[in-house]
Amino acid sequence: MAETFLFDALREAIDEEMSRDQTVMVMGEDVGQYGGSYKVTKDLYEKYGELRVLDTPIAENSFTGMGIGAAMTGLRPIIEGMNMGFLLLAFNQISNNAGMLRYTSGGNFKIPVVIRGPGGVGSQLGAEHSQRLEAYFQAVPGLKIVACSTPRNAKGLLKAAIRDDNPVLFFEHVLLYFNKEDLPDDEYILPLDKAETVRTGKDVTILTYSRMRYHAMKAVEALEKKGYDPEVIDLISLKPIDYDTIGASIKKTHRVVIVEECMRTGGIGAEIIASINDRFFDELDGPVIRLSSQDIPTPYNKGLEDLTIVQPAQIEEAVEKIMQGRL
Amino acid sequence: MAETFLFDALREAIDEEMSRDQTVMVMGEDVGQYGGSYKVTKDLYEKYGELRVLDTPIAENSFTGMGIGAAMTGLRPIIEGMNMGFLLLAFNQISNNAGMLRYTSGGNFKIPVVIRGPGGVGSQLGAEHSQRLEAYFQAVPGLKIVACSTPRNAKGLLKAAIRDDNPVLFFEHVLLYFNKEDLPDDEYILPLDKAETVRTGKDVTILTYSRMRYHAMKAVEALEKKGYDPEVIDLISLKPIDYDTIGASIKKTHRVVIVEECMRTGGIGAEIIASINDRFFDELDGPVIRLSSQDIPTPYNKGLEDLTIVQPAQIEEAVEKIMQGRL
Amino acid sequence: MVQERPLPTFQATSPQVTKEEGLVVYEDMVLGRYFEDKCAELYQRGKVKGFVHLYNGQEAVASGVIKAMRSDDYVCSTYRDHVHSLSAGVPAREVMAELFGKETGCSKGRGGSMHMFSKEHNVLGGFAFIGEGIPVALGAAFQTRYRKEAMGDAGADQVTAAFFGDGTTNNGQFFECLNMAALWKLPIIFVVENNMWAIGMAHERASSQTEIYKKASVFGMPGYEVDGMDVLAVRAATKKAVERARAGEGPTLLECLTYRYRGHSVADPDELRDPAEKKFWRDRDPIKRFEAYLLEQDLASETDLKSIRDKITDVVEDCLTFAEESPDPHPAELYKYIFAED
Amino acid sequence: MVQERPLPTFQATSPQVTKEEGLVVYEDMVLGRYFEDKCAELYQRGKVKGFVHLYNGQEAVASGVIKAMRSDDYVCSTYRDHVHSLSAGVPAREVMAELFGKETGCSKGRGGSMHMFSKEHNVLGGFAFIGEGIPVALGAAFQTRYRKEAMGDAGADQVTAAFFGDGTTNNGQFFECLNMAALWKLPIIFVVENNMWAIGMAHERASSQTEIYKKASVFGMPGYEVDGMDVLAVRAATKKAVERARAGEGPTLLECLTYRYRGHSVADPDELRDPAEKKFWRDRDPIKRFEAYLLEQDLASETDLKSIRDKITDVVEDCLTFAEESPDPHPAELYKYIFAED
Ligand SMILES: Cc1ncc(C[n+]2csc(CCOP(=O)(O)OP(=O)(O)O)c2C)c(N)n1
Ligand SMILES: Cc1ncc(C[n+]2csc(CCOP(=O)(O)OP(=O)(O)O)c2C)c(N)n1
Ligand SMILES: [Mg+2]
Ligand SMILES: [Mg+2]
Repeated sequence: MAETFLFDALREAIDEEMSRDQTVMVMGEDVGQYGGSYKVTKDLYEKYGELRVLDTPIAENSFTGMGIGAAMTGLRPIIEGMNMGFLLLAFNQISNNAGMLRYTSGGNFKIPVVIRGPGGVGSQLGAEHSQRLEAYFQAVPGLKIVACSTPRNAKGLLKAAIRDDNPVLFFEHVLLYFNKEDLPDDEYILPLDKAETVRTGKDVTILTYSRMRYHAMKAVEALEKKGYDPEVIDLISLKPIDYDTIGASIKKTHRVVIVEECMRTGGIGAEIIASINDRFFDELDGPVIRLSSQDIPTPYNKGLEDLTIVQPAQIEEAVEKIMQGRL
Repeated sequence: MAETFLFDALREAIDEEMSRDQTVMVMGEDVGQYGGSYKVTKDLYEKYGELRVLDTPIAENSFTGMGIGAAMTGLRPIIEGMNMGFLLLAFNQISNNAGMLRYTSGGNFKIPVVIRGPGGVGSQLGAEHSQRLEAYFQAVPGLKIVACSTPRNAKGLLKAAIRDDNPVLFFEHVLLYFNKEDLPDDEYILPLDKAETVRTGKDVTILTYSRMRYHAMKAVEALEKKGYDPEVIDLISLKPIDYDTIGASIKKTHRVVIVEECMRTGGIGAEIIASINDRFFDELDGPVIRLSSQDIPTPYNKGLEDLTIVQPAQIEEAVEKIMQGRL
Repeated sequence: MVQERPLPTFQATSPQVTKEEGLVVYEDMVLGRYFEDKCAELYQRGKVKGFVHLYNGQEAVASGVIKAMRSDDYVCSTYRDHVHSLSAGVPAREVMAELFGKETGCSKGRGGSMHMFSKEHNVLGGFAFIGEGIPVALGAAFQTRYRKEAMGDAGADQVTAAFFGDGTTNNGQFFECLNMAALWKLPIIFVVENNMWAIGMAHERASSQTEIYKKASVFGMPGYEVDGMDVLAVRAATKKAVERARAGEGPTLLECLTYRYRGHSVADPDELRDPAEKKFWRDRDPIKRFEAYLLEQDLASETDLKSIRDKITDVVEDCLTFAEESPDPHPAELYKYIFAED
Repeated sequence: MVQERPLPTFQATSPQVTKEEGLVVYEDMVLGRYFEDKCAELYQRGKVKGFVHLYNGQEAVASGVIKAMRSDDYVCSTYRDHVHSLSAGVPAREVMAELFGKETGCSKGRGGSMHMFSKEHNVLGGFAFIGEGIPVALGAAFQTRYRKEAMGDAGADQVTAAFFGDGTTNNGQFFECLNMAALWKLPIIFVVENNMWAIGMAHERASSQTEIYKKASVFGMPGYEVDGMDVLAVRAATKKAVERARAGEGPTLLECLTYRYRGHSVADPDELRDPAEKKFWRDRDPIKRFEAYLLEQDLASETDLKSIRDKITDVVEDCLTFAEESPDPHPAELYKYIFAED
């Protein structure tokens, strides 16, 4: 298939699943007539009608709960957070009802719901529109959390999320929608719980996800020239985390650098380091390096914003440091 | 002073601060005429009137926001979550407005607000009333997070939180309100950012907080008899975490066991292990042991509930294991 | 604080129910009452733990609404959910076993008093947090319309009843859902059980405008004030609302004026409510009143009613034995039900 | 989709403002308009980044409300906050510098377009999320009443104006706050700027009942429909509401019918709105209209008005220069302002 934008890959995933399964529907603000703020649902309203592509009022908590109720009774709603941050208003529905209800109901109900939308730090969008909810939601039991990063994995993962019988938080990144890639012609589905090894290497394991994958790869370009051979793993699944892939890599490299866009305190990296401690402590040559965003609301000023998130040069430096045992 | 229940120690703290400073007020559901679900505001309505002890409708998101607005304009509200879990509905106000607004406003406004109430796993209260919000909120920038555990520290910490010019999430534990202790006769204030060393020892550092402090101390009783000498540190401040105290202890013991009541994934323990990795990796003899609640909604059945949270015997076992290097 | 708002009157000159219907409703109310009395006793004896919210006094609402609906309609409750579940057909054994946290409970002992669920009986929960069930109920109602119109399932005409209290009507989810329900004409009935109190908060101290049924009007939705101590009044109002919903004409709000005889939960000291207020409402007991009606209208004899009461006494005893004798969940199944595959 | 709802008429036979007042209001409206035009241009030229929501067309609301209030009253805005801030007295230099992310911005360059704050001018924000400013505004209003009654400060009579759009009135926070404001008679004015659209969602597709002002009634609060293209109508309604609030009589809701000339944000392709609808509203331009009024009533001459326009042209040029020449925040101060002590 011709080069496809990431937003279009997502659209294709939704379109294919909607035509395959009548119970699949989309809901959210401006997903219908407007076609979605980032065009992920463009033209689907015309194709599937106003019930299957439902424009909602600005009532995140209630329409998320409505999606959950619809899922409990047999539909497979895809709930779009116009910006994932807005779903902070639906935290209670997502944690208590999407995450916990199946367990608390003793297995009475399944909740096949996908909650998706753009997150991450964009370009001067200010603090509230630069949220990274994965850190806030990772402790909620019962949720699966996925972050896509390329048109190819976006499509395959979203299709899998739609077919999954569990609630899936699906993070897209506001700055990746216009990434382009050739997609396979045939239908494909990607597993929700497997990390993607972006580059194999033997020196150091770089664990990353979402947009930071690209910052890591940029650093790798420079590192390669200096003779280093890093392995880069895109986590994809933020919950559960694929410790098989991570473990195999650590057993090879014995060195780990984590690159994440979420806040340092209580972030995804924190959990990974704790789990590496639990599982692979003896494989480590030294401490894991954790590169995260600063623990501050994202400032609007461009210079400060750049300082807030991890830049390729920092990754390069961290890898060199860990390789030289200078810790 | 005579033996004081923890709930009464909190009440004294609020009473003293309210009489000391007219801008201090309490708001929440049933804090007034009813005196608070756990009696923390008993009789204050009669003493201070309905504006200073404000009974609110069941509208957590809005009354929390209202407290924030009042704090921005000069009051010092204490917002009670009847159960802290209910404040999931106020997640957006707590994260965006309490946590981030000061920064985003470039220092225009201070937000001296205390958000307090009971959390934790009680006795068969079911999943929704057994929340541990510290895991969900720890990544929010700008918040201080405190967990009290004894009548003495409850009082001194709450007074400090009320006087603090920053938003403080203040966790009480639903099963500790009836703990009793002699309180100092004179006024005292405790620092919000210092851990409390409950027992000094040289063998192993047990890091814990809130109710798990008691489970840890129960384990220590048994361990003492077996000749072990553990150090027990009650974190008190969950954000920021007191790494001075922790570091000093690790440099002595080289072994760490974390005992927490929150979920394992993305919990407080995860962040602590990550920070120990960052700061004290070379001091460790082996991996940190992390004892957390199971990653499930708290089941109602008593047997399952007991299995969900960490029991003293597990702590005992973990310490023995780490002491014998059997990891 | 005796009732100042006059109760709507309901003139029942001719029988509103057949004998058969009347006895079904009566049995259901008695079951609700006896079941809750037993819970209170069990809690006092320390047999049941946690928060337990009883329904005594409000039986006319659950029975009046749910017994006017079909068994494939949906019911969504709160933490005060035992009786809604019973009325919806969940066997007393399963509700009681749930209170005991047993594997045979309707939520497999994982949920407890505030978390009754039954997929089989279309009971959507058991929600411990205020208002959070309303959007879920809305979702069930949306699903019905979706099934009918987007999937072409002509038989999809289920109605959803969402129950909640006066205090809950100050919560945003209530308003957000009224709007969406009316906007999309969803087949849902919002049943407000206005028992005048939210724990220790009197309704008039929490709501700037106490007549809740009026709030429907600004969403273009019909709202009715109903005597919630009169099961036939509730039933009649429900029938109208159900008809409207099934016909695709949209939602209705019913404000049922009622009262809970006991404290908010069994742990509530209940010191704020005026004894005179309690007496006022107890004097209007919905079960007594319906008994009188059935006798008056010759729809039942004293013997009929007594035999129902005896039967229910047995049902409650039986469900207790069942619950006590049922096994606890197996410790090895601690992680079961966390994901759909389990 | 041309306006179907008839606009309320406002008969201004005798002058509603003095010459001085009229010119203040006029200048404020012109400032709002020119400032936003400049923003649009700067965004197009890539000088300003992020999401930028312009206010063109709605000037009668900000100017009509805020210029009828005192400078120590509180103003609470949304993401569409430049003009509310300007009307509240925040210097254009500070607003423009904020758009450039400069240290001299009213939020020190940390906030940006959607996060204008000024403690000095009692501007509470700048809230990027729908509805979240309403509770904050309520808090300011509560604080005023508290200061007066609980702290005995007789001078505490500030009024708070909370601005937000039609789409926001479907959000729970709106209703929760109406209730509390009315319940506690707080000195707040809820100013709904009904511009008929929430991004691409037409108001009638989002609200089951489109007349927002009516929603106040079920909270026991006065609600008025106001021609939001007529600054004097807005001003008159505000004065009444302010008086009521200052007198301790409680809140008022004003629904101002207005229109935004531009897309939702500068990034919005704005393809859904009917050109006829746009024209209908543009023809009612509030600035043109007020100009005509001032001239007609002999409150100002063409020269007066032109000199104001020229002055504002200069103000806007000046603030741009100021913003461009201002320093960026110092990288070493990345963590400044996270805590009160910083
Ligand atoms: C979100 C949330 N806030 C607060 C509570 C605590 N709470 C439980 S019941 C209740 C009162 C509810 O009153 P009402 O809606 O009138 O129902 P009733 O109990 O009278 O049936 C409150 C405040 C809760 N469970 N959830
Ligand atoms: C909680 C939340 N949900 C969604 C959005 C995205 N959003 C920004 S503005 C807007 C439309 C608001 O419309 P309205 O209230 O009418 O105000 P207007 O933009 O017309 O001034 C939406 C949906 C948001 N910022 N916050
Ligand atoms: Mg009630
Ligand atoms: Mg609008």
